[in-house]
Amino acid sequence: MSLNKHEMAALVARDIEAGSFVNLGIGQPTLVADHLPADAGIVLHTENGMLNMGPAAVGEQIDPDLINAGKVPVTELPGSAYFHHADSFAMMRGGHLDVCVLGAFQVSARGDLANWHTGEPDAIPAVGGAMDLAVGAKSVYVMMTLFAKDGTPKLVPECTYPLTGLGCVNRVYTDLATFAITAGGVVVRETFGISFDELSSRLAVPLREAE
Amino acid sequence: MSLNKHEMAALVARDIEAGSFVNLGIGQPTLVADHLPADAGIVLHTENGMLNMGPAAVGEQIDPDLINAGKVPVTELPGSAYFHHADSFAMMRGGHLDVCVLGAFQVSARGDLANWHTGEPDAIPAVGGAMDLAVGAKSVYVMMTLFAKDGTPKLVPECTYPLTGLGCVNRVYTDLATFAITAGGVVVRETFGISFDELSSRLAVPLREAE
Amino acid sequence: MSAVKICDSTAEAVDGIADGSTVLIGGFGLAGMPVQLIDALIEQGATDLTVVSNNAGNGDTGLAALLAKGRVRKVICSFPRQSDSWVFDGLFRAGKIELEVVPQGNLAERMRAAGAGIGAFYCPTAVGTPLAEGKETREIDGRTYVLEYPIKGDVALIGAHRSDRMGNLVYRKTARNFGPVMATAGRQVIAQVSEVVDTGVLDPEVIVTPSIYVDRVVAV
Amino acid sequence: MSAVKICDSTAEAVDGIADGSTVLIGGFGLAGMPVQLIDALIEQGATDLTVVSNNAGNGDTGLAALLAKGRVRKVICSFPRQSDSWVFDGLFRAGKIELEVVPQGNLAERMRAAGAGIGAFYCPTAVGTPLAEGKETREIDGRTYVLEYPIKGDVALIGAHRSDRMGNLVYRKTARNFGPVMATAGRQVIAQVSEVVDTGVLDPEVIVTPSIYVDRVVAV
Repeated sequence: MSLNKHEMAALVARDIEAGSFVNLGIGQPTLVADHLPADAGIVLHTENGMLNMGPAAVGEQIDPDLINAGKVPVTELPGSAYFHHADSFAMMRGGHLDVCVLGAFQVSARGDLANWHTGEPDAIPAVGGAMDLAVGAKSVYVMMTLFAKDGTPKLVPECTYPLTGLGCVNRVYTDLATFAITAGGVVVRETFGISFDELSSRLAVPLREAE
Repeated sequence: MSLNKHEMAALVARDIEAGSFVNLGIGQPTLVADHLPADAGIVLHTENGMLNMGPAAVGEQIDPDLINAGKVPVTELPGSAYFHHADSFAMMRGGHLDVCVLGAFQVSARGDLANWHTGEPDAIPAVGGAMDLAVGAKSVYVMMTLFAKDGTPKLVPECTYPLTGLGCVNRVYTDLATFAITAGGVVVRETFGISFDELSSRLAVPLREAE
Repeated sequence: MSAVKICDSTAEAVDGIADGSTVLIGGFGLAGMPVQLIDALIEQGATDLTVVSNNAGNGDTGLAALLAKGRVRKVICSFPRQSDSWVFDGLFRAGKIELEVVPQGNLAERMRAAGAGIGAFYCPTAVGTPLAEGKETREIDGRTYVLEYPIKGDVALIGAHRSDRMGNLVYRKTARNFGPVMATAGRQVIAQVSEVVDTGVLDPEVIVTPSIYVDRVVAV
Repeated sequence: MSAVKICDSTAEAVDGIADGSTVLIGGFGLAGMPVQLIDALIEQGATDLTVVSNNAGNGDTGLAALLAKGRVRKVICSFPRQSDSWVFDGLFRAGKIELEVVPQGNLAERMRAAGAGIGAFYCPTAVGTPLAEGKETREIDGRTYVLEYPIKGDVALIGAHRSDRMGNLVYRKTARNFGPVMATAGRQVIAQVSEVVDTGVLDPEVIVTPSIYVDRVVAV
């Protein structure tokens, strides 16, 4: 059985070590927070200037001055800290975050990431913090469906969409399989409702089985 | 009559506009603080990380965590603020200070400053914040005796000591005269116990009289 | 000369902003957005502006209203396209506004450089992407960097929480965002705050934007 | 993995510092100087160190004692020569220690660059002086700048005021100085504090060094 987005989020969460500092990108990656064990001391960063962000705010908790990068009202946890944008992105660019989790349009076999622009000629470009996140974290995990709605693979030999970052992706979590992007190529870590051979036949990227 | 260091400090203070943000270098420039009018809203910066520094601490005021750039215990005034070294020197380098007052070994006719190193071959070089101050403030005022103990002038056509900064000095306050370093040359603003002609004869720098 | 002016009105706070100015506008979403100062700028009438802000306006108010009046020649931002950025979208598609898209961290760091007297810096962000096209690159210690230049403002409009009478500022939670950086990068810095308190009330340890950076303050 | 370790002793705090390390040492004068950590480092025995600090030791204790033991190969600092820097002076004149003198602001900014992932930056400080000799320069907008590179530490030893159990740090007055910058530039950051408080006690608005930068804390 292929995974739904919550199951994918749970897989990502499973691979985040206790005590990690983590940035969860806008959209599906925010679901990862629901699966992080409360006692693991994992600290969430939001690039608009906060560490140890808590869950989404509800009801009277909502404070317009306390939002995440997706502009959703959130809460603070004990031990949180605020800082300005230059400090926040210095923290990212300086390699201090252990993991960031991002969505993607495409990931290449070398770990190139395309997640900010579909390349359509009339699209208005908008990048936000995507490139900063891609280049900064020690590990970049991508969470996406393996195939686009039109059936084309999103794990590709070369990205055709405009790039967000070069060779930055370490792991890819999809509905059908999880992958590690390694110096030796793309390794299939596990599959869901699909065989390794079928997966190989549907992707143009050479795959290796995990040992 | 030539001026003593307190009188020189008073002259510098007279030329600092109300509301200015000012850094007073280590040594004689610190005397300027004694002559700043209390109601002028002049804010002192110390490059080790503080704005609105107060007078030297005495007795029970002394706190080892509250010192100035000369490592002398000081006090805080209402409205003071603390920041770290990178922020403090960014403030200087970014041109936010209105005035800094520095001592000097030599100042050239073009406003080059030499105040960190006598150039003796066995001297151990030590620069501290001198070069940062020279390059950062909107106006750099130098306070020094006009002649060294051996009688040689310290306002010179070209500095022979190692430079601190290029073309950075705007005004020079000495025991015998005050000078403005302008694009059109060195202007004598006022003299003390010496005539313009005698001053001209004792300096190798072409001088102009103030209009 | 540098002392802060505590203004009685937002009109007084934005008085004198010149046509053709580069205006840094703080805020991320509505947090820290100097909405009343933008409204006053619309009233004030300055035009041919370059606006530097994270987004390019939402709905029909604030920055979007400034754009709608045709006052903005160019927007420098990280994320213009949002679900409610129809004003910007329309102007852009009609060719009536210039756009420079800058990664969010580069936007902050380039303003930080302007405020810190840094001439330019080598940044790893955007290497190999369309946003680095035409920019100088350099390999340092085996990694490729793009040369990025400062973004200075003629004016910065920021939203803070409290100011004292000297202009020392503190912010609230994630509303801090771009305010402290823009305060260093603007030649003239104008802050709207919830409250002006007496000097000495704010703890010197917690001041985020020291008074040296602030020119005008208005309580809204 | 990144969670802070609250240590029971300074010996535990400095355990494992390797020979040949570059050690960033905070403080300006005695303010913010991690004296007990330096003492522990002397006991610990690491040698062939490069020390980055504002000064090069005073009197016969702390950094001066580390130098006197012959553990330091090179000092990178802004102001080695002081009235009581006889230990350094003697080693330097005897050719037993290397010295790189860096303007104080460049020292801070180069560490800030290391912590912020900046590859190099163009800095106006020291242009035309002996400290810029041999360095690359560039004219930008009519002003000359020197290209400066980051200073990274293998270890940073800093003194702060209080830590919570996550490693969030606050400082006291001008003892803040180099601590927050070094905390970003050190691969392993070790802080001595006056007090460790429960997480949640420190106001999130006033934390100067967030926990992400801190690896070990010891109360002294």
